[in-house]
Amino acid sequence: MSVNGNIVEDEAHRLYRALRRIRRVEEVIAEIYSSDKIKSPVHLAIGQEHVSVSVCDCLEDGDWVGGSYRSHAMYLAKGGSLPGLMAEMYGKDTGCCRGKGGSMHIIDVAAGVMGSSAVVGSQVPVAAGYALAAKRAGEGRVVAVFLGDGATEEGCFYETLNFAALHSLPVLFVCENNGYAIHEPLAKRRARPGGICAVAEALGVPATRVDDGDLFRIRDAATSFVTRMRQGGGPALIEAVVYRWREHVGPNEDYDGGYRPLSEALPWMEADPVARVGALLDADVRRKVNEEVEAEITEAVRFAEESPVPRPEELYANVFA
Amino acid sequence: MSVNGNIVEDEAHRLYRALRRIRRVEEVIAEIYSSDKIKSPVHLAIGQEHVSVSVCDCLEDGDWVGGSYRSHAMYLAKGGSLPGLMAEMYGKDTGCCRGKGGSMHIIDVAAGVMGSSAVVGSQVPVAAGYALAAKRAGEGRVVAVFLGDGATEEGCFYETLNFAALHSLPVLFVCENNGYAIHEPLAKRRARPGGICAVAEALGVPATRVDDGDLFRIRDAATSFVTRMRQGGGPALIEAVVYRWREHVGPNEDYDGGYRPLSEALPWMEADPVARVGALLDADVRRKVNEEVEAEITEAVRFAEESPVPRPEELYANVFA
Amino acid sequence: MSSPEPRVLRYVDALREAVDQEMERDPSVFVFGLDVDDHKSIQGSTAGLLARYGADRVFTTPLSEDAMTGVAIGAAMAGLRPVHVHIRMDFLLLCMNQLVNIAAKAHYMWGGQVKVPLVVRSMIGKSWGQGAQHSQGLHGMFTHVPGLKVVAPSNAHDVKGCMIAAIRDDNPVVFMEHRLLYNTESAVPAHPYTVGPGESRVCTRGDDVTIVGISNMAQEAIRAAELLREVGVTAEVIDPIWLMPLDIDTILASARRTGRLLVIDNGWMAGGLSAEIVAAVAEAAGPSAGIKFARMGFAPTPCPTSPWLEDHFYPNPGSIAARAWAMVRPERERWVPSAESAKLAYQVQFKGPF
Amino acid sequence: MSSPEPRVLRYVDALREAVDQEMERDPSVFVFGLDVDDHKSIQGSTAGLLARYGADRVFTTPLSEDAMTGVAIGAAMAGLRPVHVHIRMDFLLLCMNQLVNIAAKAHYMWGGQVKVPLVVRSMIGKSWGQGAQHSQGLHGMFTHVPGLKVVAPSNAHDVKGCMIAAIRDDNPVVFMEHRLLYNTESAVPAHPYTVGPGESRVCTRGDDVTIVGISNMAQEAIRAAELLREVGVTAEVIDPIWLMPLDIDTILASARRTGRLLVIDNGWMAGGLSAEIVAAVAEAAGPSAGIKFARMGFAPTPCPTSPWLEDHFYPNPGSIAARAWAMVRPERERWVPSAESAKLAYQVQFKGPF
Ligand SMILES: Cc1ncc(C[n+]2csc(CCOP(=O)(O)OP(=O)(O)O)c2C)c(N)n1
Ligand SMILES: Cc1ncc(C[n+]2csc(CCOP(=O)(O)OP(=O)(O)O)c2C)c(N)n1
Ligand SMILES: [Mg+2]
Ligand SMILES: [Mg+2]
Repeated sequence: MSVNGNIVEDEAHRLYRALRRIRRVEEVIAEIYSSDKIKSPVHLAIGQEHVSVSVCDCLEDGDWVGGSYRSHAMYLAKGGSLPGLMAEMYGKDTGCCRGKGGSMHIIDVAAGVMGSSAVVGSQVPVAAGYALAAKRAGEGRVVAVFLGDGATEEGCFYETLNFAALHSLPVLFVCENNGYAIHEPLAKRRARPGGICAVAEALGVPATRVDDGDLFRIRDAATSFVTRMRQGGGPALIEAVVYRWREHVGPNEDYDGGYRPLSEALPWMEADPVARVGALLDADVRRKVNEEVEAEITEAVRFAEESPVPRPEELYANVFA
Repeated sequence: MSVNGNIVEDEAHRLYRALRRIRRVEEVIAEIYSSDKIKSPVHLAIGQEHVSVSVCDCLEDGDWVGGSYRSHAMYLAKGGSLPGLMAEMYGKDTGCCRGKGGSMHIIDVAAGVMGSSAVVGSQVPVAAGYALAAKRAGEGRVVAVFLGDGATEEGCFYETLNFAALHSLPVLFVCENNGYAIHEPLAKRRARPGGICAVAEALGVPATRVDDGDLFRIRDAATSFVTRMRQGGGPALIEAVVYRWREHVGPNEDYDGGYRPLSEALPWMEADPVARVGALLDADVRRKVNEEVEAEITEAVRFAEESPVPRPEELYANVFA
Repeated sequence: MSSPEPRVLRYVDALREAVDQEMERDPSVFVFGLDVDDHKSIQGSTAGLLARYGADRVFTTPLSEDAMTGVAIGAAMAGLRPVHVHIRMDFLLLCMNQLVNIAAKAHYMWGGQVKVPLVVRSMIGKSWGQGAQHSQGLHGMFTHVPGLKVVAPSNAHDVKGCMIAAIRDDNPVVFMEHRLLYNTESAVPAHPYTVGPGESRVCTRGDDVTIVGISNMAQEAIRAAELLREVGVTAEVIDPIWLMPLDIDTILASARRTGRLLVIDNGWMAGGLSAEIVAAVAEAAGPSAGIKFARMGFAPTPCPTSPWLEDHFYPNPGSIAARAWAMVRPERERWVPSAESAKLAYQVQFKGPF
Repeated sequence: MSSPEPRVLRYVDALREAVDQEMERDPSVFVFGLDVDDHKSIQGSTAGLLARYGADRVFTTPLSEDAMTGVAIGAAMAGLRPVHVHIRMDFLLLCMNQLVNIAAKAHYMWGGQVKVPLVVRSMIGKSWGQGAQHSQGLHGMFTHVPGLKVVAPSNAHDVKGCMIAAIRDDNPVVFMEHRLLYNTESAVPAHPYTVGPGESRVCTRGDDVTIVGISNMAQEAIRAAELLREVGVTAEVIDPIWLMPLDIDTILASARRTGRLLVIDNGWMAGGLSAEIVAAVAEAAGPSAGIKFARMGFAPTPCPTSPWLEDHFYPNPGSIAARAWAMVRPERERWVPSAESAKLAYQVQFKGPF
């Protein structure tokens, strides 16, 4: 095992595969999109994948994750079924929600993905509920919930942090701060744009801000918080500053929209974590990963395309358990 | 004008009258209560009157105040009509809400009392809305909103503070921290019981805590915040630590309830602001104020008792404007 | 075997017993909400639970209804069975997003992978100046939303059986109590039993008019039926108990038979449950059934605090009886029972402040 | 004087024009809400307002629907006239407390001392996988609450007149738009005019059945009436426009005349507005009118995302026509228009993602 910096190579291998896989899945979704086969509002995480990958890298099978409408990365990083995701995008019966959720509501209970929700912030307290159950069970499980900077403005965010701290719940709040809610910059929405961690601390939740998009710094923060949490240490928050490369919803770029310049994006693209972690691998190894990822995605798309559509009577199934 | 400490005597006179008046109004309400003439859930502010009095002492006629179900003190301190309040308690047609609001919903628009609301925290954003209008009008008006410690746990509290700071709104948040929400102590509800000011600051709202019940310290803090605010300085928060002497709702004491000992209350009672400010006055002056206050209250009670009840068709009036 | 006197319990004690028995049976059941663990224990309805089951399973919360509902939902999805308590139904307006956008939809939108076995207890307030924000019966908002169950037991027997059924149900159940019912008594078996979703009760038999009474209006309707009997009109009073799912068939059959349906809601009428019941019966019965319909409920106003106004805000046994009389004997003179005879025992008892 | 061709505008432009004209007329009007000032300007409905009126009167907000509603209410009570915009009606569930506990009750519970001239704009989403949380028509919850007005204009003409009326109204008005109507066109006078509270519209005259279509279901009902005409059935289509106050008299008179009332809601049926309309007519008309009733609306499920399921979730011109046919010709064979003929032009146009 060779060492690059502090990072052992099989770790880099694992992380690169995860990053590359998510990146390519979303790029393929974007390509398919123009065909109108995917009739679902897609919120791509391209450029932000490393947050899910780094946090999920220190989670175990029994742990839980939840998030927003922008959750493909989280879902895949935690081990959610790729064919299930792809078929869900296609509205097929084999989708992870059997065609009832679409891109914004994805779940894989077997993999510990507790579901994603399209109302901003709404999964944050739900995650604390899972953490309450985890704490009661006493088996050291933890929960990570992913949220945007915009979600930190919803009342339930604050309410949840206070409750989680009060009960020392094992929940990691992962704020992916990409500086925008749709097209509105943070400075138009928060009096102290840099104050998210300060709010968390004031509510009793230790918080760390990682402002340079460094996957390993995010992972280090997550690891130490999660370790503490498994021993009853209570909640924590990571604010990861990131950048959304594509438009808020949909497959395209939108630097012509006027609300943000391409120049703002370029430094983030140059520091692309997928490429950076890929560079830690030998070219051959990287190529092999890339090929395996493509094959897996091709297979998932084929699965989605060939899967049956839901029967009409499915409309009425699962209203009640 | 003689000076006692820093306090000029006619100030003490004014403050004592306000304090004594509120104290006695509530004591009289408590006495009447056993007669069942007041069929309204009363949340008495006895022991906490000085917060309203000190804050309202630095407000002007054109300024606004709003608050919770526990608002008799705020209403009277800002100049709300005493006969209107008393008749409202009696459910009479001459009440400040014409018998439609009761003790928990009191208003006097002419006096700048924008109304009190029985859903905890619900008046906090409404006050910010008044402040938005005040800012737009540009006449230097300010708004003060009174809330309990419990109200700081509602999502809309945080949301409002952020918005008020973002727009530099002239609104003073006055948190009367009496340590309890109904019978639940702060430590069972807030992970950092001492963190209310820190939360405000993290949201961009300067905050001051006054922990000893000193009326003059509260007034000083309010004065400097309000002065700044009139010049466009934006919102601020005062956390005034106080103690509720009576039960949460109703006319009695409840030290036998088991949730708090009388010993906890005694230091507060000994430091009673009404008595303390009263002691700044000559005994004769004080006696005269007391007599005037009693006469005014007697008259208000008479007014309420003799006022007509609302006619049945009033039920249907004022649903729409 | 001898058949002993049936045991009589108050509504509040039957409610408490149901939760107690379920907590005993199933360690995944827990109770939380503002003040559930204080000395007043939600008017006594959670009394003793803290001592028996400890602070892990009986605890208060911050004043954060929205997030606390999310917490309850998450805990339920993760396998626990929360009973989340609110002292007034009005406060549910703070958690509509979690209840409607998450709890009601979780099982469906996540393709059946999760379920939400959650009970949301809340109480309707009435009289002694409860006023506009402490008196609302908002069940009509919840029965409107697919994925929620709603129940409004009107007596001690049903409140126990409904609570046990609600806790055992794998879906979110909005459990609507009424403050004025807390002291009412009925025979309540000591063993656990259920009054399950869709169950309703025919409270009195009658041929002239069908009266449906929702929540405590079932009690008022029963009293109205007594008054009507004195003037020769027999009313069939139906307590739907469960509002969602609703046993419309029993109501339909009765209305077909009597030809008159009077629905008394414990909430506003416009687009509420009373509208649903009338519409469903009108649609199903068709014009050939010749059914005459009427509804009563809260006045179409916010609830005022002055007793002189509040008196006119609610239906009461007198106004219900008068309305039923007018439906049955339209040709006869208007009849209104005396105010004294129209009072309900439990209404007389109640004294404030809360 | 010459009579020029009437000016045709899209729904979205008529809506924008209404707000623009009112902002011009009255400096106390302002528009705020998430994204009202960005380059997409709420699908174009707030386009240009920022440039014309500045950031004091056109501004975005934090993601804080609850508090922002409170801010709107306070500003309204203090004398301004806010138009608060939400891109989906589903998000109103976050501000139910402010809307129902404060806005609806302020004028009443504070004895008439304040009023709340507030407009709450929100859009219903449909198709392209909007799903359970981006598609709800929640007007039934608002019409239930005394003190709120509710309006759901279904065409470009009405959206302008209703918006002007709503802004000028001294009460809180929940203004319900529909995403799929945004590109539909109709004749819209250039001058300011109002379509005021309680106004409704008889869209087509007919003798066989009265069809009430709410929100965009008015459009679908008109198309259904065209299909029905081809098979010899004439339908009277009524668009209530204002849901609260509701012009029940027009519906009642029509239903009395046709003897059949079919209500098509753009929301769930259980205890919703369709229930209210049927119940109100059944109650007022009495059995002697012999009216046959039916309702259609969202399927009693959360809204699924898959197009193959979503297709069955909504009423459409074909299913409406088929249902009306069955009411009018119960003795004849079931008739269903072809899927192709039942499409609405505006439905074909729409392409996602939002
Ligand atoms: C409660 C709520 N309000 C508004 C919206 C509309 N909306 C969808 S995404 C979004 C932006 C959220 O921003 P952020 O939390 O930063 O997440 P990001 O999209 O940047 O990942 C908004 C406002 C919503 N879905 N839910
Ligand atoms: C939203 C809401 N939740 C719960 C209640 C019930 N309740 C009434 S007063 C109160 C305590 C509020 O405490 P605090 O804000 O500290 O004010 P205090 O009564 O101590 O003055 C509670 C929980 C309510 N009225 N509104
Ligand atoms: Mg963001
Ligand atoms: Mg308190």
